[in-house]
Amino acid sequence: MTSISSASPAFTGNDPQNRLYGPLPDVQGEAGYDDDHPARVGFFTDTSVCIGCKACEVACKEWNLLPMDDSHGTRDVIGLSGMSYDNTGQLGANSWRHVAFIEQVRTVDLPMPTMGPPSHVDAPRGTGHTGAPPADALGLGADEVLSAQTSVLNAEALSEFDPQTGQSGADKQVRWLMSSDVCKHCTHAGCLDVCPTGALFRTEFGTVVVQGDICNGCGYCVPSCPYGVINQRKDDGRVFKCTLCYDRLTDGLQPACATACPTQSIQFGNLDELQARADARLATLKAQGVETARLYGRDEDDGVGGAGAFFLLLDEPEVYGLPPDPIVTTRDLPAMWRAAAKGAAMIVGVALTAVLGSRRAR
Amino acid sequence: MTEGLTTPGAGWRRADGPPAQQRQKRRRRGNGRRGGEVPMVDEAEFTSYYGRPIIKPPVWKTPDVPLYLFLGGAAGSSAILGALSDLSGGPQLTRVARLVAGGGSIASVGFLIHDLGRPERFLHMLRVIKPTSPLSVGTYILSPFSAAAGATAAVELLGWFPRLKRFGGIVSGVFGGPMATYTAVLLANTAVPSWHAFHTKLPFVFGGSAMAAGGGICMALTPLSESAPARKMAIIGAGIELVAVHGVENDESVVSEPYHVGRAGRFMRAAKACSAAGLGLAVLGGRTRVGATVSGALLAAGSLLTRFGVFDAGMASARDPKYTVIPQRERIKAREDAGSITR
Amino acid sequence: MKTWLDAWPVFRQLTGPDPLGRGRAARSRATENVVSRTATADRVVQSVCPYCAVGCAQRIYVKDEQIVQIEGDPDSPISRGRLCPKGSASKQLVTSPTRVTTVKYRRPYGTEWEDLDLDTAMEMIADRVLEARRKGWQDEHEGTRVNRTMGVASLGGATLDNEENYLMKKLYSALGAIQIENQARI
Amino acid sequence: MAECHPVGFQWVTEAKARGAKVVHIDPRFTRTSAIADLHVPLRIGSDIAFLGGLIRYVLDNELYFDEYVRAYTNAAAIVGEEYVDSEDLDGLFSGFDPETRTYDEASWQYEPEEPPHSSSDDPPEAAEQERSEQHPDVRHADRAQAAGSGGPPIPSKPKRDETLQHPRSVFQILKRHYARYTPEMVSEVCGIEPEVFLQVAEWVTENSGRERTTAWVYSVGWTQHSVGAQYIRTASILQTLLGNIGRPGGGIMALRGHASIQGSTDVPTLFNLLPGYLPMPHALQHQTLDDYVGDAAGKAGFWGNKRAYTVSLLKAWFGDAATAENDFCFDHLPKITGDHSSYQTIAAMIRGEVSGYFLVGENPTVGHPNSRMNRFGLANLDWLVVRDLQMIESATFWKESPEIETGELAPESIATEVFFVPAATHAEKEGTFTQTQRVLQWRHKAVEPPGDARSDLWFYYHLGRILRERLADSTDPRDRPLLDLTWDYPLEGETQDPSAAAVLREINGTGPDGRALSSYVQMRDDGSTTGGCWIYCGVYADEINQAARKKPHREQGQVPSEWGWAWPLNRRVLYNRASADPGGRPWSERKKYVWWDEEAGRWTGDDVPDFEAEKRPDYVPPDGARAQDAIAGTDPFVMQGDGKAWLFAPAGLVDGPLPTHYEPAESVVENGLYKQQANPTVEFIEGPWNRANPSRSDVFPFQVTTYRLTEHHTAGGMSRTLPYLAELQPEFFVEVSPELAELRGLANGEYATLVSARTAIEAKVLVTERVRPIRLRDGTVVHQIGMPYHWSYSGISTGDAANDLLGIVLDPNTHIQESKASTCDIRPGRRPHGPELLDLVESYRRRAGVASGRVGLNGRDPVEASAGEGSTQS
Repeated sequence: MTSISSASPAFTGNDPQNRLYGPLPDVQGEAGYDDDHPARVGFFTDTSVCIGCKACEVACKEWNLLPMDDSHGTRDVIGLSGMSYDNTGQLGANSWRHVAFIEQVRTVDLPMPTMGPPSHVDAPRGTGHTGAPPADALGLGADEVLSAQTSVLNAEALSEFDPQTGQSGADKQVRWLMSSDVCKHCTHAGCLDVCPTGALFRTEFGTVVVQGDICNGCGYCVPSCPYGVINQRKDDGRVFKCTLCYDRLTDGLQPACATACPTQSIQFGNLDELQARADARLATLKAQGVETARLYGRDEDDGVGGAGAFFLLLDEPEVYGLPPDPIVTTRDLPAMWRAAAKGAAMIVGVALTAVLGSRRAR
Repeated sequence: MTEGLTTPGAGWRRADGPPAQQRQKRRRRGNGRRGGEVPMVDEAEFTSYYGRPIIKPPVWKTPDVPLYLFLGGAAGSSAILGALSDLSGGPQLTRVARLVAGGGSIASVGFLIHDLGRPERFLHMLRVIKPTSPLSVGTYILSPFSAAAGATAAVELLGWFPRLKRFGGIVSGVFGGPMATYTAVLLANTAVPSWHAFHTKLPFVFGGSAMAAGGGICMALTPLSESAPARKMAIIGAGIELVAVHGVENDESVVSEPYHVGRAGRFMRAAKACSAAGLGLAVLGGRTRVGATVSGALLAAGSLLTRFGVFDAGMASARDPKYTVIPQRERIKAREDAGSITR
Repeated sequence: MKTWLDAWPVFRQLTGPDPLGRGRAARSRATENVVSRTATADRVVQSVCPYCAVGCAQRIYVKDEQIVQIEGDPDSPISRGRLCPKGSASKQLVTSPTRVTTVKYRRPYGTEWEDLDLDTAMEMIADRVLEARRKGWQDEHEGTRVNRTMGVASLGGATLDNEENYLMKKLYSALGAIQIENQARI
Repeated sequence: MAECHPVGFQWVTEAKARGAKVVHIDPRFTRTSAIADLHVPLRIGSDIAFLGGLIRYVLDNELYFDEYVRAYTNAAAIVGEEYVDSEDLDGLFSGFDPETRTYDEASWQYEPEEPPHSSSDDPPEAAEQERSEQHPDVRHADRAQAAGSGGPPIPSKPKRDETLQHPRSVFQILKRHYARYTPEMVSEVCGIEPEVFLQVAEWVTENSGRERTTAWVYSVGWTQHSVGAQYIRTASILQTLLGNIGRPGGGIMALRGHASIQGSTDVPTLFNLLPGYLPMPHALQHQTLDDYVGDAAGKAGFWGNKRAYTVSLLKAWFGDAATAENDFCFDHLPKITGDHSSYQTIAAMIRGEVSGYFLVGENPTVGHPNSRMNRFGLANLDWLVVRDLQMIESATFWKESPEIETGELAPESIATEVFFVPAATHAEKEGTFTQTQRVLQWRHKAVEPPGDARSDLWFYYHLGRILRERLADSTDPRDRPLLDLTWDYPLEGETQDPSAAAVLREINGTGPDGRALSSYVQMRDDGSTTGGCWIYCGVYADEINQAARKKPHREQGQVPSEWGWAWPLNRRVLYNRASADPGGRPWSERKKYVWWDEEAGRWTGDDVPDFEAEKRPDYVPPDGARAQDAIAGTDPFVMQGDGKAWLFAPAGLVDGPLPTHYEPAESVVENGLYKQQANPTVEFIEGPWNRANPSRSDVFPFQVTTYRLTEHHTAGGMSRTLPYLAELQPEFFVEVSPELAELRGLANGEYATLVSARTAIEAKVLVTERVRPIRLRDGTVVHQIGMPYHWSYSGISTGDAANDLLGIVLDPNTHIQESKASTCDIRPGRRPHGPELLDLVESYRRRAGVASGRVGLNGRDPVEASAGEGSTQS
């Protein structure tokens, strides 16, 4: 029975069990659940197979009965955003899933992102073929040949063909990144820590949920989320965010978005299994030459102690609108309390000198 | 996706035109006192998702919250002043300080509740005590403080249970300090770049600002005979506020930029002007009736404008992804240079 | 007294395993009895999505004769429980408040809709079918027997069931109507 | 596929994870391309050039699957001397009649082995059918589709040269026909880099043959062209040469857009078909039952039993009234006399020839091209019945539509009486959909429909009941068919809903003992059996609703045959006999699917064999054998007259035995191969409301294509009215390349006006690199515009209807309109409303030399154009 007298780390700053920051394996245990609590669950979103169909957005809104994005559903409020196929814009009180669309262009003449096994670059077959030009004609070093895919669209053959060549000197390569963003259900959740009413709490599944009957709309959690997930609903006052379908979990069902996702870009499961699967998937992609693939939120040593919902991205996080190095604000809280204490002492000190000083003068 | 030959990030760039939000170099006009251009940090190129904010700007309403910060600060410092002057015998100053503290605290509670999304549930604040939440800790500062300060002020006015006044004054004095500086932790303990980055300096900004406000108001309202302590506190407070604000504004990181540009910049410049003027006037003419009132008012105004300025700067830094991405990129680079952990 | 105190999370923080009030201590009574509407449904009906031809199986949860949830049916070898955005919006399609549920009638040269009850509408439509059939009837066309009517035409069927298409073709053919078409041609 | 069939696309990502190569061929870079290994951005309307190039590559480099081609295709057949290829007639095949713009198939026939029609029961009848087949009215009546899965009748078996060297053998004709489709020509016509074409060719050939198969998947991207049927023919030739048909992981998959569009062609609400692809009787050909079945009598293949299927259908419809004496009431069936497809019907409406119209779950004023013409049609009806869930635009055309604004229509001048009868949704009625894989799936009823909403089963049953009551004591022979109809189904619930199961059972058919049949081979032509749709016979086998089977896939093998029921006879891959070599052994262990089991003496495998179970692989049909007996043990294509896959189609297609590249009817590019610019047999509909954009006109200089988005459903009636879908794609937009945006001064997110000879529409612009311009060798740059067509003026998400812009020009085989390739002009800013819109479009017509498009009241009689009549479009 740990008592408050243990002068919680928030003030003292000594935090041996990483209760404020750093890896915390048993996040439910720290939140007071008995040892037989279920395993921590979460999402692994593999954006390399996301087809941007937004089934997750609709399934989530349909299950949680969310209002239209501007919550008053008037027609003239919705409009084309001009941001490729993303007309949702961002996560918020009425959009707990948001699919981002990033159209990218590159003038370097390398082939499309291949996901299949590296096509073995063997010597071109038989003369009969007007087959693909031999690899060395493209100025690839011998050792690079094996890892590099045969350059399908080489610059010379294209220059006189494609009008874009006139402008850019080499054919244009298009890549269309899609990713379904969601609440990260952090190990150290900034929103949960700062909530003064206890509306935000850690569930027995290790997820972070807002209790709608408690939240008084103080709004403190909104700026405290390093990913900008949670938000206040305009005409309701309370804050809302993804609950990882807490009610469905109690019925043993997968969350609505993971159920609907056609290509299983969104995978739900025990967090440790998901992490293993993600590592394997990353290794496969790297082997296939997808250099820019990386995991985001999987690492326990990151700023939020690892996320309950982590991602496999194909470019820098900020390209998707994600912070590159998010750190939960609670990490610096002890330093803040100390500074505040010093400030308070300063005021008392100044007041003391002011009062004593003028008494002697009189 | 692409292998071998490409640079990290593989040279992909946003399809519609050049990298989004290539900030041009912005020349920052030096503020009043120091001429010449203050060099901006050189513009690091950064990408974002169509320029949209990465974190959510706070949903706190203006003017509610800045007023809450100002009144809380003024009430806190006045309460301390009142308690000490009561002990050291300055009846009129004590009375004024207590009234300011009482009025300030009640008003700040009012603004806090008005800013809530569901005001009728303000008692839910007392459901839990969460050391990790400055607002929860703040509630357990604000409640006793405003009760004590309010009671003392009421007693002061109605004249009942005179002995209680001292006890109430001391209680509110004890909570006065934390009352003034906990609000700094409230702002700093968020992901808002321009607040969080200065989490060690904001308490002193708010502390100084509280003293300037409390001292200034008490100085203005107390007869000259007893206003000396208030004047001293106001002067020292304003001095600390100016120094601390300067420390915040001139940090070499990009997150101090919001304190100079836009509405926040105007607030901060006005605040510094008022505080400096107030400070000068308090030092020179603080002993004259007119000088005391005018300098008191100026100092209070300076403090209020500082609160608005800090508030707006934070909001601006939340709305522009640049202030989130660039510092974090620099942090990663620093970590990589130090070779500690690689991405 | 003990239960009353226990209801106060601060007391639970001080005495329980959750001093920081982050999880177990902060739970409200409503959170304790959260339940999924799939568990409280009266029955689950297996259906198929009405949108495209992939044929994703759907589970429809019904409570008090109201549809409370439509989601993917994991048993299906075609869709394995998954749905697209349209399929996931099936519940909104079925329970849409803008759905027309009464017969609307527009008189010739009329400028507004008027209401009509279903049986009257059926009788009026039957009259018009017979009249149109007679107007467009052709025993012969350029000397060859056709026994058909060009007065009645029909469009639609790709979103309907096979049984409905069957009755339509059967009835139209018996009426002699041959200008029968559906989206298979667009 | 990821755009419009996302959940089906899971199997593509599954295959990709196992190392499959995914190639996406589409003028635009779509969500499918984002996942594909290679995106081939070919020019709009140049698919046959690309596929023809692949055929040449396969033939030239001898990469075809040799044994498969020799044994299972008509490569060895020898074509008659009269046949002249389009390569020699500069774009036309032999037998073209310029006046009627139709082909006479006579010159395409094989060189016969034995006298023609010898194998038919009644040679003179078959020959007579053959001759009447050539009559233009019959040509237009869409015979091709009538052959459906049966393949048209051919007079006799061809002479064959197994060495495939004979100059007039199909193999050599194919080689000569595609000789010019070199990688360079393909990249010139399709506007792609030669290396991209070669990469696709390499991957396709590497993944075909004994050990590996390639699958092709298409949707209306292929069908909605003036040469749509030939697009798919080219893919079938390629797949047949590579030996990918009838094998696991091979074939050509059509992705159909509506839940039961496959069902609505099997049990067709179509003018030219009776259930089971039996042709609708034609006035010139089929006055009696014998005429009707004459062409198929005794023919090889399962079509040989056409009489049994027809008689069973007539018994199902007319019950006891149908007796052998009265030709089983064959005369009750109305006869068609030509093309009565929906566009011809709309033109007839505008001429005031159609009195009543039923719209049943379709929104033509948004889904059909040339919506303006559709609205004029509806405005000239006596009455219109609309059955839908929401108040769709086709029901409110008289109150709000662009023409009301321009004054061409006005409520006061529209006489059409409109009944909007609410319909039940999929959850409020039970019944079957037929999915795109030919699988029938039963839906159980979840709740009762609200208010007066009823299922269409209810509506048509009760309409029929009321009509029969009205005419109960009529003696007029015209009413006999309606009164002889079997129309009593068990009624359920207080809303008296007819039992869908009973209707399905009637579709399945019953035997002499009244019990449900379990296979169409049990159907007899003596009237002892009934069968509403012979290809669905077996859906009610053993009196069990096979379509309602829901055995979870976890408890089934690779081929989930116990989930729903696939026609015919639950075969999941058609022609799967071809997955075994002529001797009945699987081509390879890896691609084993259906094979001959010597001990058991029958075919076996993962799927129901698409072959007679006990027919030995070495069975040789005795001469004079008929129907299925005439199919040899080595003939997997059991529905074809000769049991072989047709590389060369001597009959069945009205625009040529071999696909060849033509430009779309409205194209900005000259046909690189022939003088003949577009498909010579393309079908036009003349009228002021359907003016065509002249090809290669600088007034309409940009190529435009239409398509769908994942978030919306076809004409938007089921998606634009739903908040969650409306906010995902809230407004009508067009996709434009940065180069075109720069050329025309278009800004991302701003409005633009698109103009064609039909009308002008406005849309927001999405500037994207995913649509790319194409520079041809002679320097001309082809700009392409992408236009999703879901929007119109009602619902939460609104906009102009893209289909307003398109004209109606039809594929001669199937009368499907060319909405995938049209031309238009685009300019920044919003479009004018009211009469100025007419003036703008008229000015464009004048500049383009197109006749005036002004119309009289309700679009009826054309007003003399103020300017000269202008050259009528060539």
